[in-house]
Amino acid sequence: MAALETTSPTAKATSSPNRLLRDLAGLAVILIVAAIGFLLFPNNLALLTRITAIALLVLSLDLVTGYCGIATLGHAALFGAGAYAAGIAAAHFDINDPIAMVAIGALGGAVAGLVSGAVILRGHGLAQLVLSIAVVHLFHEIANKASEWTGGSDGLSGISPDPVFGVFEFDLWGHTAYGFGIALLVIVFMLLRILVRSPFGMLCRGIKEDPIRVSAMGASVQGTLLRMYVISGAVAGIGGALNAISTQVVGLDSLSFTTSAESLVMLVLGGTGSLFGALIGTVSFMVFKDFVSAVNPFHWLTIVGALLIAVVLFAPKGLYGTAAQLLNRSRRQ
Amino acid sequence: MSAVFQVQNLKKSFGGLAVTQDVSISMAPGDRVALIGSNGAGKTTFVNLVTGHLQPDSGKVTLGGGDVTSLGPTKRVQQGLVRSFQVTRLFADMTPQEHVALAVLQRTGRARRILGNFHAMPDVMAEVGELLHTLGIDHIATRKVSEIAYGQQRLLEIALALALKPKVLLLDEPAAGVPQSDTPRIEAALAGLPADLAVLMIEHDMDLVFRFAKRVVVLAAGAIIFDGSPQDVTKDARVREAYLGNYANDRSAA
Amino acid sequence: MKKLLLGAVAALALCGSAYADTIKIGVVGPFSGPFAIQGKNFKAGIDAYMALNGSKIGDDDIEIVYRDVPQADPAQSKALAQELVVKEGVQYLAGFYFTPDAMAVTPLLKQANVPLVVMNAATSAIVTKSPLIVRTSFTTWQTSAPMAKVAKERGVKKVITVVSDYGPGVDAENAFKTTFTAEGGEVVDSIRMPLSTNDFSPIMQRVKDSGADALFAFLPSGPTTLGFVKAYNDNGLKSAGVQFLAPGDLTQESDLPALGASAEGLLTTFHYAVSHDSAENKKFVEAAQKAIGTPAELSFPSVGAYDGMHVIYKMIEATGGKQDAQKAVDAVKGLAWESPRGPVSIDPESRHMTQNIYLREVAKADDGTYYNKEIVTFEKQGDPGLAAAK
Amino acid sequence: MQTVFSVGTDALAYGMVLFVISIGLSVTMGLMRVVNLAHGAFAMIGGYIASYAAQTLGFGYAAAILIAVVGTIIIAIPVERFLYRRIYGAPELTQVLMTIGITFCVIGIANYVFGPTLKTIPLPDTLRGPVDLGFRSIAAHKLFAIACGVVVAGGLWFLIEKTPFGVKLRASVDNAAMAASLGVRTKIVYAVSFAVAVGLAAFGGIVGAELLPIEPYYALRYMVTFLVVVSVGGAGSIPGALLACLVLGGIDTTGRYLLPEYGEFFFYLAVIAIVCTFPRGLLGRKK
Repeated sequence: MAALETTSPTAKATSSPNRLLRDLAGLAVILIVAAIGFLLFPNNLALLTRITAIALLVLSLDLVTGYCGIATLGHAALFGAGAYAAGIAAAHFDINDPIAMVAIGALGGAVAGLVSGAVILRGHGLAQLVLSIAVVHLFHEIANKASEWTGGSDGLSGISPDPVFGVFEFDLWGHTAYGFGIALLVIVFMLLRILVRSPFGMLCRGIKEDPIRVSAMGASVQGTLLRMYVISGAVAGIGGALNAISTQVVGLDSLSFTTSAESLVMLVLGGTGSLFGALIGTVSFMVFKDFVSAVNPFHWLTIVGALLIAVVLFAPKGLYGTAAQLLNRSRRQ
Repeated sequence: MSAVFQVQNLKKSFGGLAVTQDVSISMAPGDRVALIGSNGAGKTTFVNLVTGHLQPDSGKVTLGGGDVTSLGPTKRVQQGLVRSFQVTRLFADMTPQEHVALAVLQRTGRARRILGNFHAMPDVMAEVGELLHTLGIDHIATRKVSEIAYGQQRLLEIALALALKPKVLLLDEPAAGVPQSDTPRIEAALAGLPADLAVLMIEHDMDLVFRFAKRVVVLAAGAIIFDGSPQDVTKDARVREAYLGNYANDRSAA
Repeated sequence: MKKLLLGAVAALALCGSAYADTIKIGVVGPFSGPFAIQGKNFKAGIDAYMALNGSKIGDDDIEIVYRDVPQADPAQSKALAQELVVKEGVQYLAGFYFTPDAMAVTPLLKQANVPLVVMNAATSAIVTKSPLIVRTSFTTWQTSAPMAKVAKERGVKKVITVVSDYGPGVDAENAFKTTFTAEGGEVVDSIRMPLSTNDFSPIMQRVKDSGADALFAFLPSGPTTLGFVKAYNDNGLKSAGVQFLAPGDLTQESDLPALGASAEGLLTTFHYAVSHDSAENKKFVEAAQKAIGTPAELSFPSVGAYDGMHVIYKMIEATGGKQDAQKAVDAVKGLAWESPRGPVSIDPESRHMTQNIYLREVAKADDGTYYNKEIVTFEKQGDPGLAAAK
Repeated sequence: MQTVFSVGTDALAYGMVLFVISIGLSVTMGLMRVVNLAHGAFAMIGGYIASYAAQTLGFGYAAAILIAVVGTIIIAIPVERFLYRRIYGAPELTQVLMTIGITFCVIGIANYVFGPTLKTIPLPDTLRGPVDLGFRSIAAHKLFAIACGVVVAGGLWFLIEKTPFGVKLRASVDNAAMAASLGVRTKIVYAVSFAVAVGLAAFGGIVGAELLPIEPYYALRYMVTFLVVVSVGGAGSIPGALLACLVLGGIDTTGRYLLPEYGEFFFYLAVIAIVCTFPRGLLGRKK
């Protein structure tokens, strides 16, 4: 039984104009969904912005888990590092320009990616999982200890980002934050589409399927993976920075095992190895969780658990993967 | 002609058990050598020592005149020592075109680019097309590997190795597991390998060995017991005893 | 896009006026997850207050909207508070069990014109983050500092402090240390242990080796307190006569059935015990136990919520149901009333509760259950933590 | 010197408690190759049943343990039959997703049925209170936990190495297809091993309840600890798990004694160091 295989969006190598078309279609879908979100929940943009930030984390996780086959339960380390980097820059160094904060967040995430990648890549399978858990706990503990800088368990507050381009102020309704978040997501998404189709992306997919074959081609497996980890860190860091900017606070939870595990759940739910899968997983999980916990905050955990089991049993390739498979099948018939 | 690839006095033992004993082989460009030996003769260990997956206890491996003994597997590949696998190791979700392109990109130092796409690199596309055509698998260039026949996968293995433009090619049972009907195509592919390439083939199938190799090396109990022409190998008493004798015994036992 | 924005804002304004006769209060707390019991207590306190005082003020209906933040998660807390204000149109924000969650919301208040009534979060600095915050719970400084006086009075000379290594733990350590040293006592050692500590034996060994007469401890309410108290007994500290001193978080009523005999005799200082003997409290406990369902689960967050509702009701009366955060907060500055925990007032300066702090001892009741028995009262305690921070 | 002994005893006791709870997980992960994040959930179910049997129904300690172990296994049978069988041999991520889902469900149900408060399992008088060891006193239940650890380790070793069932199990692990062709009914072997693992989890949950109290979030709270023990020891290796528990117990206890502020650092740095040096665990089998 081969469950949760990668769904390969580029399996049918299509010619360039066709791919461009697909990219544009993907872009349009994101923008349409974002607009629908805006219209349906004009008063709940804070949640939508949060979903956007988490989507960046899950995309970043997809890069290492979906495209390179690394199992990690510690990816929030990169997200939190980005959030703290951006938050500390604003709270302690008075760097309040949101775009500069995003850049710093990306850098912070990339550095965290380098460090945690260097550790996590030393193991495989269970050892890898445990290393990733150890790493996220270490990051968490460091942030807790360095309370001078991070505010410790009270959280890092005092972040007040300037208006975007000096014009759009971050308002109570969250319009600016949402727009800013969607813009970041779209840019990152397009860059990642390019990345996963680049020679480097192909190399990573190769490593996921057979690292020995890749090293027999003369490519360095560890070096490639570490590089991907750094890129993934930058993406997660952007998500963290977005979170810091939109909520103006950073808490230890952003570096927690729970956040890591949840992001993995979202990714597998959507379908690993495809950027759309990551987005669909995030949106459906977050919306579902928000809905269920609003209806019945006391028992939502049971329902979420049942959902996860149902996904493994009935949609083993994740929501996107299974849908794509069904679509393919019906097309062939 | 000067040697492009040399193994000198290679030794390796595992906990007192000598698996490779003082093995030396020298190959020149264009050589077609077959390495044979019964199960447990130490072929796998020898291959691993050559590719760099194992470090020898003593001895030397040189490639194109340079000492590569202390280099790891990927470095050796980069210097022109390429292998194929006995059981195909391909990326199930990728197409033959992507496989070969990846190898070409790797060879030309472009595999780590995070921008661009090989479809937009005319030189890569041209080389990939040519290689796939040479091996006769260009008609399935854009199918997923998991959907193509095993014989075609074996051909792709060879294409992958060639895309790396090796100086020395190590073929590990290139025809293993291929249905009878497909073997002629594999043999044709082998016959068409570049003339200046040194090929070391590890093979069980004696028919194939005789057709392909100009020189045969026989390994038994970790040591070389014969190194000479295919015509002579069957006449050699030690080989008959150590290898063919064994074979005969196996047959009669079965 | 701009048109769309304006449309949304206009729709929002309309919503606001249409619901004028229902006043909504948004309550954020941990209603699921490991701290769900504390959220349940919030709800019980609020339900009790509304059962006793009605759900109408004048013509206005009062409606509570709950939002769940299972564990300290400031980003989620802020997102939900924003949603409460913008979507639900709440006029008051309340609840907040964890400090970071409350801190995260403070930048919103002014723009949203909404007061925040903190029903639990116990770090002193929260009230300084915005003039629109009122707190009806306690601070860790407030409940810990009197313990230093108790220690001094009981002839304890050397104390070792053991706290969980996070904000409130560090607060408790500082509060006790500052006060005890000022009283002339000596803190021989201060240990901060990770929140995730399961086995406290090595810590108890340290306590033993330090030669202290007493141990001052702070851990968050919940599972770890059980292991900690047991380790204190099992490692022979109790029998060696080392006093156990702590703020009341360690012996909250909902943990007592599990702590049982091992907690008997522990001394804690706190602002509220379910056993508090007053008519006001009897009325409260009866209503709150009914609201929570399982009487044994009733604990201190309920009283913070109950008094929080009292403050909000006064605010609504003062503003006549009109949304005016500053006026509402000004109206309750100096407000004094008889709470289930005893006489309390809102300090006009800090907008934090001035209240009695009680020294309690865990004792066995006639029916075999354990309870916090109040034995000494420290009257009208303010928050020393704010002064210390300056 | 006395302190060294004293801390050493604590380390031993803590390590053995960890061992009793984690060894079941080592069996599922090593022998059945399932990343079972729901292990803690089964330990917790055992704890709840024992607490219910002892507190509400008034059974004795020993009887409560028995009821809890049997009860947990009975609950686990349909779970194995309908859920776990679907993920044997599946990729790790699938197993993680499924077992996290099971954990969430168990937590939610426990919360609903038993409420969010702590549950205790009353100890018999003999296990209550401190025992004097000469140089220090130690809780009697800790000595009991150490004894349980020794018995479980010995029993399991005997079961796997010396009984016909053990032979079948090892054969199924090494090569399921081969074992099946030799007439081993691998499904039954797996089901029985799963039951043993679950029973051990329940037993560990009860014996360890004094240190890791039973409450709904038990299943998540200690999940990481159990995983760490198994991977440091080497999945499937009983002596490995024992060694890992003693080493980790030692590091944790000493760290908390010497520098409690940095206890967490020591622990996870040690884990990283060990796992990097021994990627298959201290005594893990090579493939």
